[in-house]
Amino acid sequence: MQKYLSQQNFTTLLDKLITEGKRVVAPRLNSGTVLYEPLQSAAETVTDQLPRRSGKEAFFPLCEDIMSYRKEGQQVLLNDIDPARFPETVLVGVRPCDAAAVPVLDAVFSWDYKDEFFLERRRKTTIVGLACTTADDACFCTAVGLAPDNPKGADLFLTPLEGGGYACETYSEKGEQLIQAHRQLFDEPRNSTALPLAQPQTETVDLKKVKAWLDEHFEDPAWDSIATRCVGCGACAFVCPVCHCFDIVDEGTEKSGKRRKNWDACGFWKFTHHASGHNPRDQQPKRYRNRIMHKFKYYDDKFGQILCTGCGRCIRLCPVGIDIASIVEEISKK
Amino acid sequence: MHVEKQKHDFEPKIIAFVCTWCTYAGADLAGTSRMQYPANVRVLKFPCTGRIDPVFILKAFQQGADGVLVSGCHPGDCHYIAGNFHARRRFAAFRKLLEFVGVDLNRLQFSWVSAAEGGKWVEVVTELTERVRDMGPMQEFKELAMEEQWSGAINTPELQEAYNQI
Amino acid sequence: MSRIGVFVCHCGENISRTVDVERVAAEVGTMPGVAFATDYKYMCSDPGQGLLKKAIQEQKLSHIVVAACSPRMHEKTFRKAAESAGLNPFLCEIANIREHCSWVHENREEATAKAVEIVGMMVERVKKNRVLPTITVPVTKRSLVIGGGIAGIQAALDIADAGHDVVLVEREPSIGGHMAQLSETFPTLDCSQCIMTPKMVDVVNHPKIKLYTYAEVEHVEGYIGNFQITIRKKARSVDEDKCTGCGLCMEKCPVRKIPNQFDCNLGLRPAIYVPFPQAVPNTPVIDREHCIKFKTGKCGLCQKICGPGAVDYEQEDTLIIEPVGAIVVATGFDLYSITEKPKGSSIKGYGEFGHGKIPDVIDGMTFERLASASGPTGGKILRPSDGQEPKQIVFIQCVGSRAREKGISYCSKICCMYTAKHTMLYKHKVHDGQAYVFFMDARVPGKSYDEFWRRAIEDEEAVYIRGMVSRLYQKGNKIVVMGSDISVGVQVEIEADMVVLATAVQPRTGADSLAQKLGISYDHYHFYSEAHAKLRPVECATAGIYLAGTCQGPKDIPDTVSQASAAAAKVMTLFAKDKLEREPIVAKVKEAGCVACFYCKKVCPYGAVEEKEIRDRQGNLIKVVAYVNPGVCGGCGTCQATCPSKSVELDGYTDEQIVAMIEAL
Amino acid sequence: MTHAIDTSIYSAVTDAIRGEAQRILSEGQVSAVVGYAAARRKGSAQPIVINQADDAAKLIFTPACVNNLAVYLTKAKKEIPKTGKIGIVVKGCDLKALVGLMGESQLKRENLYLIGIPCAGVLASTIQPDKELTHDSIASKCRECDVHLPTGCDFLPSQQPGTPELEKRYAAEIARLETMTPAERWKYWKEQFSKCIKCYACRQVCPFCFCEQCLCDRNKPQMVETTPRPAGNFAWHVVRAMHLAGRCAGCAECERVCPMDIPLNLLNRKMAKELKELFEHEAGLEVNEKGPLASFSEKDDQSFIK
Repeated sequence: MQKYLSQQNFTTLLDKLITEGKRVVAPRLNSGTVLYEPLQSAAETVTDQLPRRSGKEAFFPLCEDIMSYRKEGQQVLLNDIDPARFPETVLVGVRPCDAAAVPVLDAVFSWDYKDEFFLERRRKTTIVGLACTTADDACFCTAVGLAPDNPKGADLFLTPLEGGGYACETYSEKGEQLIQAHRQLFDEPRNSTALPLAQPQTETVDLKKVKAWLDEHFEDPAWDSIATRCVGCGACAFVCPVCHCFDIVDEGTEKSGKRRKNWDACGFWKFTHHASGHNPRDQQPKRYRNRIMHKFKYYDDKFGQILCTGCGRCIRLCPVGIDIASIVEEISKK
Repeated sequence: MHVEKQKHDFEPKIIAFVCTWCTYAGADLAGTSRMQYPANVRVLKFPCTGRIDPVFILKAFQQGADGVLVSGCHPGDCHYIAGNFHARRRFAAFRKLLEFVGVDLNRLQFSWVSAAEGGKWVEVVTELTERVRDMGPMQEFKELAMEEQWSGAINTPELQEAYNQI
Repeated sequence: MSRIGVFVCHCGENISRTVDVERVAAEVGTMPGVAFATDYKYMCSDPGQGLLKKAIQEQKLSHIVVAACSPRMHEKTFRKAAESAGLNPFLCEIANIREHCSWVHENREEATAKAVEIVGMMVERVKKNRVLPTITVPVTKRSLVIGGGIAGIQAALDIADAGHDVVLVEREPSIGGHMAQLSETFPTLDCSQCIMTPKMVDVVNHPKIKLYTYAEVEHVEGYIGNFQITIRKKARSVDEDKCTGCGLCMEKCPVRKIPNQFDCNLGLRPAIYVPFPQAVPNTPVIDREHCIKFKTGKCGLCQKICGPGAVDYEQEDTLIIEPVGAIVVATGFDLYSITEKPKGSSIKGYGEFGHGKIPDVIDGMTFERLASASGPTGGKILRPSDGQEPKQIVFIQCVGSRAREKGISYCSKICCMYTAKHTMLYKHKVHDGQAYVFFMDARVPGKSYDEFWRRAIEDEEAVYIRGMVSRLYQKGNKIVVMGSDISVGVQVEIEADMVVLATAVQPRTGADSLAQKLGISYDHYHFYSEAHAKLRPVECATAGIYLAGTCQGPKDIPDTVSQASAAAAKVMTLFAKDKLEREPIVAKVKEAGCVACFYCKKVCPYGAVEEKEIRDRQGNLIKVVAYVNPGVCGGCGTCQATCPSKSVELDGYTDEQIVAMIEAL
Repeated sequence: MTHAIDTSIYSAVTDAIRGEAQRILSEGQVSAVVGYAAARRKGSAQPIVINQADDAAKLIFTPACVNNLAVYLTKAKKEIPKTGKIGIVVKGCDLKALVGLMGESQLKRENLYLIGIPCAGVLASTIQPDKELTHDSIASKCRECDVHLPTGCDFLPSQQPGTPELEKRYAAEIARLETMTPAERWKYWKEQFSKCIKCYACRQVCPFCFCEQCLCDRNKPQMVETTPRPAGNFAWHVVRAMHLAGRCAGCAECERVCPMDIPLNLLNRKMAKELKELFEHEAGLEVNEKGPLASFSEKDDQSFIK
């Protein structure tokens, strides 16, 4: 289904959704930083910048309770969280690199174990994508097979038009339902031309070649030279739209507490640190190797997809300037 | 001393971190002298104020303390020679940090109470309790403890209610 | 899962009057981990303790909490009871519901609620308690005494008489210290050398005392019961084993005009010398600075004439290592010198008193040498300038002492008495002479002291003028002393033949560097600090090190001897057991997390933290970590609060225990 | 209109450090040199460890050379070769950190070969590295810099950096916060800390966070909630600021790397200011064996103690 949505109606739509009791999550400014966050009003929406964090947290929260306990006398009372009650959410203004990440994540969260926390949020969330009109030299979606107007993962995709407003196209039933429910706000498609799309400057990378090299080079001196500079923080993983490692911790006192699931990062020294004290990935290059392997080999081996959408966040935000685009490009040329 | 017991709407929780040689003994003396003071204070005994980690103060507030007292030997009286001197510096710095992040320092009291100062112990505890009682509950940390990142928050009212029930 | 037993005491009615003890026991009984809770009239009584022991055994309790009076009262009692029932004493905690609860609150409801919380807190704490074995440290029953003055001599003799080996180290060529320099002693006016020299001889003859003179402590390692002392024995150039002390070398030495420090530079000595005739050991030392052989390579006379061939120009400093279990520090004092000030001293001089410029202005010790029968004048009081007997003599007290503006605010304690003594000695020797004393206060408490001082005024006719001297100058062969008598408010001017300054007692130069070697603390004057001013006046805060004499603060001879014997008694107490037992509340390093920043070492008041190397089986260094010596640790826990990674932990007060208590509230 | 800052000396500085690195590596004086190299993105730079004299040509110095390389010499980053003497490129601010680490027994001066940088300033952020250094884009720390020329280095290029007078933003911001009520400050920090995702970039780039196991990673007991919730975030940042009090040398790396733009250095600057006022301590270029919180004076202020 193709429609036109004026800038005015875009705002109205969001406000209506909010009044309906839906949780509307869109890029907004929080103390100087643009983040995907629930809106109080459509006016908060910021559409001209890529949010600092990806959209994955709408499905895979930074931290969530999965259980709580309380001791009473000699008894321990447990209470599970019921995912059936997660809020209906509309995720708006999602960039192609963030939207494309969601189906990639579907694979791992619905594989041998069905993660109801992820899947229920996924079911309850409608994704409204937005094409990019600007890019910087950290952007490399085109290098990994995506594009500034690729609607992958979006239920509804918006493309900004010359003279304002958006061309809308639905890609799922959820998207159509959204339009149906608010059809008075959507007009028939117009002939206006789309705003010029962003043009990431990176060359296309031959991902097959990358994987071929990775298949053969678990041990290679290159890992040291690539990752010696890594200081072991989790910035890259935490801003990444597809990194999905998590940790489960119990927090509380003797009397009561909660079991929580929160993001983990392969950069941390505690990542895969065994209770025995042994860590098979005991050095930063080994952990960084895992990062690359996971993204471009293991996930591909298992699910036929790669764990990178070329958003460039890790490149911009790495404290020590590690550039995954150039690493992958280099590997592809080996 | 038989003062008519007043009923208060709010009774603050006061946690006191004290050294065993001076303040704990001073509090003992208040007891043996049958002095009276508000029952709000819970005393945690340490060998020395030098052992008191600033994190404990933070932890106490996070666990719901409305006021915190840190008390030890007067300068020069430290059983361990210099523990209280180290503590004095540490807390001079830490209170500035807490103040800067928005903790009202009226909730955090430091004092020297010697083993002979039962009266001073009573005075310090009473004063702090009354002051904090007037200030009302320390909401900041309690509210913070309840907050979640938006993505993990369970913000439908019925779910929150179900969750709170246990 | 813990099986905690809680015992709530009524303390007669002391607790139960305001706290509903049955309710406390009942509520605590439902707390997680509590297997048994009861209350009893008097927990500390025999039947009460019996109840506790029985419960531990029958209920197989893993930890216990006694809710009763202050732990300062009965913690030991209950821990002992627990131990006798087979529980490690440190698995027993006391919840103070008397001093901190029933006695200070009247409202029964409130007090009961508080008591439940206090007990609940201790229940959570005790869950995290660990078995702590008593720490034992072996004791080497040998003692080091540093300093061979009267303090060191007394301490050494006492310890040796008790049957323990003593190593006595003296910096000078002879023991004796300042007391050997004195003429007579107050308040009895007996001859100092007459009472001192026999003790010196006792030292050298004592089979249990190993004496090192002309030697210094170079390095100290170890801790209470187990010190390793490195002693530098300076080259004497005379073999002590061969020398018979005949003195021929001293007679023949061509260099004769070296001022003798022992006589305050009044007398002269040769380059090979003993400081004074009664020196112990009676073995000369070559003053290499003045000896012709050392200066030019020629002479060698002493070696040629020495019968036993004891003179050895090739001798070098030797380092000796002595293991000891205790250390007595008795390094004594220096007299405040207004002419030569130690480098870097913040103390200002008394240029206005002309010391060093006017030859007949001398200090008290010089006067002692003048008055001494074995001194440079044979006991005659004579002016250094012209050898005349002074007929008018002025004594000025508090020179250096009690003068904040000059840098010392303490009282040197002994000057009032020795100045009184000086006026008497003077009067005994110069019958027609007149002594004047300028003083601020007469501080003469002590057995027979006030009487002694009065005697100086009343019988020996010393004139005491209350006030300080404002100016002093040479006029012809007289010294004009100007001052004010504040008791009558008039200016006084005396034309004196000699002026004696009662200069302040100061710690030895270099006292700070010795303290650093020993790891003991000192005040800003560099007097060594005792562990407690009232209750531990002879112990240093550093375990196994004791103080005797003026190194700790100004003292007269009786006080010095008392403290020396007290220090010796402390050493003997330590040596009375083969092993030292101590409460296991000590810090331990978790080596895996330690990053060797040594913040713990920087803040440790006891110097208990050492650097430890961890090596693999091949001996390669893996890392350096901190190590807390349990024998030395005082248990304050400052290290743990300071450690950024919490890699050092104080047993008995671990973070887990404390956080458990906070979380229980 | 923003004023450009003169960085014309940087190319000469680059040549000088290349020459020196080449020399000390080829003469075997050092086993490695830690410096900066250009990266793919226009204007970007990243840390590099070189072991070969030939690689010296890779070294650069530009306004994008923001990192404090001292972090590579602390224990937490064990991958950097620890054998032999190491050369390191240091700006004045970085040198202060090295000096602090020497005082904390983490480094020995004799194991380092210091290549100093005459520095006019670096960029506040390298999210977009292709930027000119201007009065606006310069890092806040550089606005207050007092060590444009690091002293005591083994090698220092002779160029003199221009050092325009710039207003001190930290001081102004601290003053602004200080005039607020506690409740307003609480709100400010609560908002800032709520953004925190506990990526620990602030900790990992900090030369002073060299603990092998951070207190905040421990769970027996759990002193600080490890999850990235508002309460745990607040505790983490307070503990971090306290642990750095009296040690932080002001490189502001924590603030620069924060992906959530939390003004972390404000806390550090505030503590530095307080410790200066209280104990007359300031991180400088003198090795200090005992920091202000590892020592005391009997005369310390105790007006806050009853």
